[in-house]
Amino acid sequence: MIHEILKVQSVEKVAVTMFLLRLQSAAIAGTAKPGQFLNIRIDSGSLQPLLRRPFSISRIEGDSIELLISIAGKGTAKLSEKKAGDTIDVIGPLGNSFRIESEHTMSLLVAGGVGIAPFPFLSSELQKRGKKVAVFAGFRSASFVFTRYLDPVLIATEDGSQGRKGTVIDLLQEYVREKPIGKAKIFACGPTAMLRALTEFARREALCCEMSLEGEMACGVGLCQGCPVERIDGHPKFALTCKDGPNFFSAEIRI
Amino acid sequence: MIHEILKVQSVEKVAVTMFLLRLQSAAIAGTAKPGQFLNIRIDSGSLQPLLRRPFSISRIEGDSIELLISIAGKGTAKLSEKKAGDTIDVIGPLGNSFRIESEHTMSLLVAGGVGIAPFPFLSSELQKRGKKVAVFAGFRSASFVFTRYLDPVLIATEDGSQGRKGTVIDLLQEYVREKPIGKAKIFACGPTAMLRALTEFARREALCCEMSLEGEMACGVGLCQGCPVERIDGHPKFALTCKDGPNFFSAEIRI
Amino acid sequence: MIESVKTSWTLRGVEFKNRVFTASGTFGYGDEVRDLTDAGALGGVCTKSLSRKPRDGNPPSRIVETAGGMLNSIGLANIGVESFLRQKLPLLRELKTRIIANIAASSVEEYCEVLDMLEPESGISAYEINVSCPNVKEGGLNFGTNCRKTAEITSMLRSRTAKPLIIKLTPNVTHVSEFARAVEDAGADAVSLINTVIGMAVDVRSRKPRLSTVTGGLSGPAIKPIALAKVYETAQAVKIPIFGIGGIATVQDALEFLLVGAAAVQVGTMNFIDPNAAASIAAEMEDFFKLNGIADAQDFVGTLKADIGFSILQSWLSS
Amino acid sequence: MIESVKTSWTLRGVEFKNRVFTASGTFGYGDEVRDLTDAGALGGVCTKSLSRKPRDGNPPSRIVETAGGMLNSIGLANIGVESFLRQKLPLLRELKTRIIANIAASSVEEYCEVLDMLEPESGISAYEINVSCPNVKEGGLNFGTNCRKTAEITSMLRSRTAKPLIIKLTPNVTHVSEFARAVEDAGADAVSLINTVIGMAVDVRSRKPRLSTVTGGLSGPAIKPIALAKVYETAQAVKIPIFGIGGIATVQDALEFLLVGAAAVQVGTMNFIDPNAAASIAAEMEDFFKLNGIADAQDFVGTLKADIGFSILQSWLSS
Ligand SMILES: Cc1cc2nc3c(=O)[nH]c(=O)nc-3n(C[C@H](O)[C@H](O)[C@H](O)COP(=O)(O)OP(=O)(O)OC[C@H]3O[C@@H](n4cnc5c(N)ncnc54)[C@H](O)[C@@H]3O)c2cc1C
Ligand SMILES: Cc1cc2nc3c(=O)[nH]c(=O)nc-3n(C[C@H](O)[C@H](O)[C@H](O)COP(=O)(O)OP(=O)(O)OC[C@H]3O[C@@H](n4cnc5c(N)ncnc54)[C@H](O)[C@@H]3O)c2cc1C
Ligand SMILES: Cc1cc2nc3c(=O)[nH]c(=O)nc-3n(C[C@H](O)[C@H](O)[C@H](O)COP(=O)(O)O)c2cc1C
Ligand SMILES: Cc1cc2nc3c(=O)[nH]c(=O)nc-3n(C[C@H](O)[C@H](O)[C@H](O)COP(=O)(O)O)c2cc1C
Ligand code: FES
Ligand code: FES
Repeated sequence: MIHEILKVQSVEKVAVTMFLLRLQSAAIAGTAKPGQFLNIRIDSGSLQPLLRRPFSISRIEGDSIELLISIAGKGTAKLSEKKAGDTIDVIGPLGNSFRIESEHTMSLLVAGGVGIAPFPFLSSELQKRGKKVAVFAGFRSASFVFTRYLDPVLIATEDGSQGRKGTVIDLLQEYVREKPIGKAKIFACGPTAMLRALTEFARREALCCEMSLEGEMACGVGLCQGCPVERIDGHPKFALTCKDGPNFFSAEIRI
Repeated sequence: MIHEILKVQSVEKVAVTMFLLRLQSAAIAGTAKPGQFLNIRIDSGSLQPLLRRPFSISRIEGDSIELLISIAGKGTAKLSEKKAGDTIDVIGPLGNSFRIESEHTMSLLVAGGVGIAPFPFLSSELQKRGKKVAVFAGFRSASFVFTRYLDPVLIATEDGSQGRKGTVIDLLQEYVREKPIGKAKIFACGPTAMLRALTEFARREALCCEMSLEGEMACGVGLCQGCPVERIDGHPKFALTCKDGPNFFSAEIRI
Repeated sequence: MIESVKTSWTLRGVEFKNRVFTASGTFGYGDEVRDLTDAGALGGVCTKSLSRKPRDGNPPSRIVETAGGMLNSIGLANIGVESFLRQKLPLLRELKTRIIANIAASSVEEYCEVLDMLEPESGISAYEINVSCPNVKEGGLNFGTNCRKTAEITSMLRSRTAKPLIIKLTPNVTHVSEFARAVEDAGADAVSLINTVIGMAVDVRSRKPRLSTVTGGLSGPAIKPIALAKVYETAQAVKIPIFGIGGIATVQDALEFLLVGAAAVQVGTMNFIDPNAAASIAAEMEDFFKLNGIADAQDFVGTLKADIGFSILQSWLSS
Repeated sequence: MIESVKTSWTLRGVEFKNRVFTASGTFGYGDEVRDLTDAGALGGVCTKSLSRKPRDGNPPSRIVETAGGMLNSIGLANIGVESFLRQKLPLLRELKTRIIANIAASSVEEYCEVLDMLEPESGISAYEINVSCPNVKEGGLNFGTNCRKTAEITSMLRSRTAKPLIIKLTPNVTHVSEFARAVEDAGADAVSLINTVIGMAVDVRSRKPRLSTVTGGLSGPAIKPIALAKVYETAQAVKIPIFGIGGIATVQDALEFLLVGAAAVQVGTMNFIDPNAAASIAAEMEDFFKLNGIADAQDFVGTLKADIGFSILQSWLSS
């Protein structure tokens, strides 16, 4: 856990509401694991927004860290206006990482919208370990699609403007029916509705499923108890998204 | 009184903490009078700062309005970062104007720091009416000096790094002692301490003195009653800086 | 999407064209910014608080900006009821909106006197009684924090007018809903809340308070969460309509107040930043109802899906 | 400019190295952010509120950002006093700062029980008693808004410990100074204020409250003006030291609280944004005293040049 002022290397618009933010930090790039996140103070010296905003680490290249960000409100809009050379106050890497060492051989990465963010990093680490990777990505429509650094990727859009028309779960379902997946594990990130459907799917198919959650956070480091997620076994009743997560097995939590 | 979204034409740094902001508005440029001000929403869609900020109209050229702004806090700092082509939400022109039609022939314009702001506009209007103008400008030191568009100007600095060492009142005192000023009137803008000293000076020398005040304002248009200035005759006890001012005769108010 | 929406509503027989008003003390007497907005787009305008005699108000400084809000200590500066009738009311009658006369006083008698002077005049649709100004020494908050006194003022005024009587409550009490219940019982037709929250600002360099009266009233977006909670608490406790006030800057904010139970809203501090704010909100609110197929704005009021059984307020309300 | 400054101060014989603390519930149990800040730079750390049994806390959502502030409804989620003693206290003893154990409970007996369990342990310098949490159904605010009950808890605990006893008061009452006087009389060594202000946020699209408990507690810069006024009011009413809390983000803010009469301050919400905030403020505060030739921080406390004769609060205090 490091608190640093980082230099913005570039801001690149990559889809209708999405941009890539590249930050330079040898320290964070050197220690981060897939599934971890950074907690960003959008505008130091301003109280708007007041709280930091959490973003998954999307990709690491040398000492450069890439975040894939969707404009969701005032904070992300402000962030999108940063320029190369600006500085940003960052705490990270935070949270647990995806459990990639498990004995599965096939990795099914399932993303909804900007939920694709953590997958370039995850996919590259999985491949380093000799695991096969297939990415399933759902978007609203063609103008929201962004899948750079991922291969192979199957795409679904709500309106059918690119890839299969339908949800990413439909896509996954089809794939699993048609291909031999062997010892497979699902990694997922996306809207809660998608994660719920996926939890159900994984249960039905008896697949291990690990999901990255995006609940609201105040501190991101375990100070505030503001980010509970209900545990199925109830001991204790809640886990903290920021410290115990953001990555949880679908069988262990109730969302 | 107009409420408009104006285009920024340019932002020019002119002294260590001062910049010129040029805005385009035919409507305001066409109706404004010297001594009036604009009330600016620094960052629309943000609540920081919450209230508008008032700035004197410094100069008008065609449909271009020039403001001379000193960085005093967060709002003015944010304003200094505007770029040509940005837009700003403005209400104006507001307040009364300097009374320039009086029968005086010599105008003594006395400024402290950024108090010089309204004088280019005022001086040009006075000269149009055939009045002689002399400007007395006090600054902290040479790096704060800005007197473009004004001529002749006598300068005083606190540290003597440019012009006379001392206050602008010293400068004025000397001038009045040495030169024949005839039917003269003082126009003044600057820190309260300067205005107090000047009030005393004008009383002693039996000169008419009109001062532009810079008290805090919430609305700038007479809605809030937030900007009282005490009237000497007490009927009513207070005038409003934004509506009845910002220009008052030194003999009519207590500051 | 529907074509037309009923935005109007009625209080004691007086119809207001919509649910967006300007708050007392933040829109002058209603005629200052004619160039910048059309008051005809509003449900109504609440005048600056009127007292029997003109009031000079407090010395400067009266205004300080704070995080997301502002403090004021105007001290009820106003021209007094007589000048109001002479100089302002004739202009206000021309505005195509309803005028709510806000009254402040330092004794029960003075409240009655001011109301009696306004009562025969045409052009005033309702009264809003300010028992909650935090910025004057005598009266104001001393009434507003005294439940029995607040009820007494209400019933005295009730007996003198058949027009809608709205009591404006202060948030600076433990349970605002007690006060709302008391004035409901005393005959009020509606309550307005919240007035400003007591606050303070100081300057470290000069070691002086930043307001001449040391403390003042906090308003603006910073207080919106407080105001919503007070309106919600009150909506659980009374049947009379509530004017929701506090930090409203956007149509979203206004709808939030309706959702928690306000029948209408008043826009305050935001008028200083955009004198057309209330009119914009009124128009956008109508659009919202159309877009969401809400045929009568009333159908939206108080429709918050809250599991009150779980609410902390429940223990408050029953305590 | 002077070379050295006395920043330390003493409460019931316990010396604190300076006047900047972290507020309960905003700094975990004190050991979560060791990587990011040195608690040794602080006057002390107030633990998350401890209850007799572990508490799960409220369901999500527990957090909403608001204009200049945030709402929380944590519901006193904590590991309970036994786990605290076993898992946390050993780590805290290693921090080079004073630990203030904050206690929350839903009955007078429970407060006593928790204190009795903490009392024999080394490493706890003082107790802060939370009678003012707005986010739990039983206890909490029900005590904090009842003056007699608050005083009763104070005297019960007073009789059980010789350590400094600090009572943390809620701003959600009409006159906080009455409560401060009552606990002073009951033997408290200090008061802390303010705890969070009751607030609420709703989502227009889903028509649901944004917190699972409907209402929550407002904190952060938005409430600083309210907190300053409450501290100032209390400083006029009691002789015991006050911990000033509410929206402190900079050394300037902290100094404002000292100016209006706080002997020390606690930094809350700002820890979430910058876990090193309190430590920075402590260092900058020392610099401020040096630069301004203030040899003992105590000489700055309560030195506001306010014409209390003119203050609106005076009528409050005497009412
Ligand atoms: C562990 C984690 C990783 C994340 N990774 C990414 C990522 O890689 N890329 C990305 O684009 N987004 C990511 N998010 C979501 C991102 O944090 C929010 O979109 C962002 O905080 C919104 O800020 P805003 O100021 O633009 O929106 P606001 O104006 O604050 O709100 C807009 C909407 O976003 C929701 N929101 C606000 N704050 C949060 C928050 N802290 N967490 C979740 N939702 C919030 C609000 O409820 C509202 O509906 C992640 C969230 C978490 C918790
Ligand atoms: C009629 C009028 C004309 C003005 N003309 C000019 C001008 O031409 N050029 C110029 O540089 N400045 C001018 N000012 C002053 C200018 O408005 C303030 O410097 C500015 O509002 C500060 O905003 P801020 O956010 O940067 O500072 P803040 O962070 O808000 O505060 C910094 C300091 O400025 C003071 N201040 C804040 N708001 C105001 C305000 N509304 N009025 C006065 N002081 C304030 C504060 O008390 C504080 O000491 C004028 C003020 C008035 C009332
Ligand atoms: C400058 C100012 C003056 C006010 N004057 C009055 C007044 O005279 N009478 C009154 O009942 N309320 C007065 N108020 C309170 C407002 O009507 C309103 O209740 C409060 O500001 C909260 O709303 P807001 O957050 O939208 O401003 C005043 C508020 C401000 C900011
Ligand atoms: C997330 C959160 C949790 C809190 N938990 C507690 C608590 O357990 N006990 C307590 O006495 N106060 C608690 N508080 C109140 C703070 O200690 C403090 O009084 C309040 O937040 C105001 O200070 P601030 O504006 O600096 O945050 C909590 C505040 C927040 C924001
Ligand atoms: S966000 Fe604060 S504990 Fe998780
Ligand atoms: S600033 Fe509002 S009346 Fe002058």
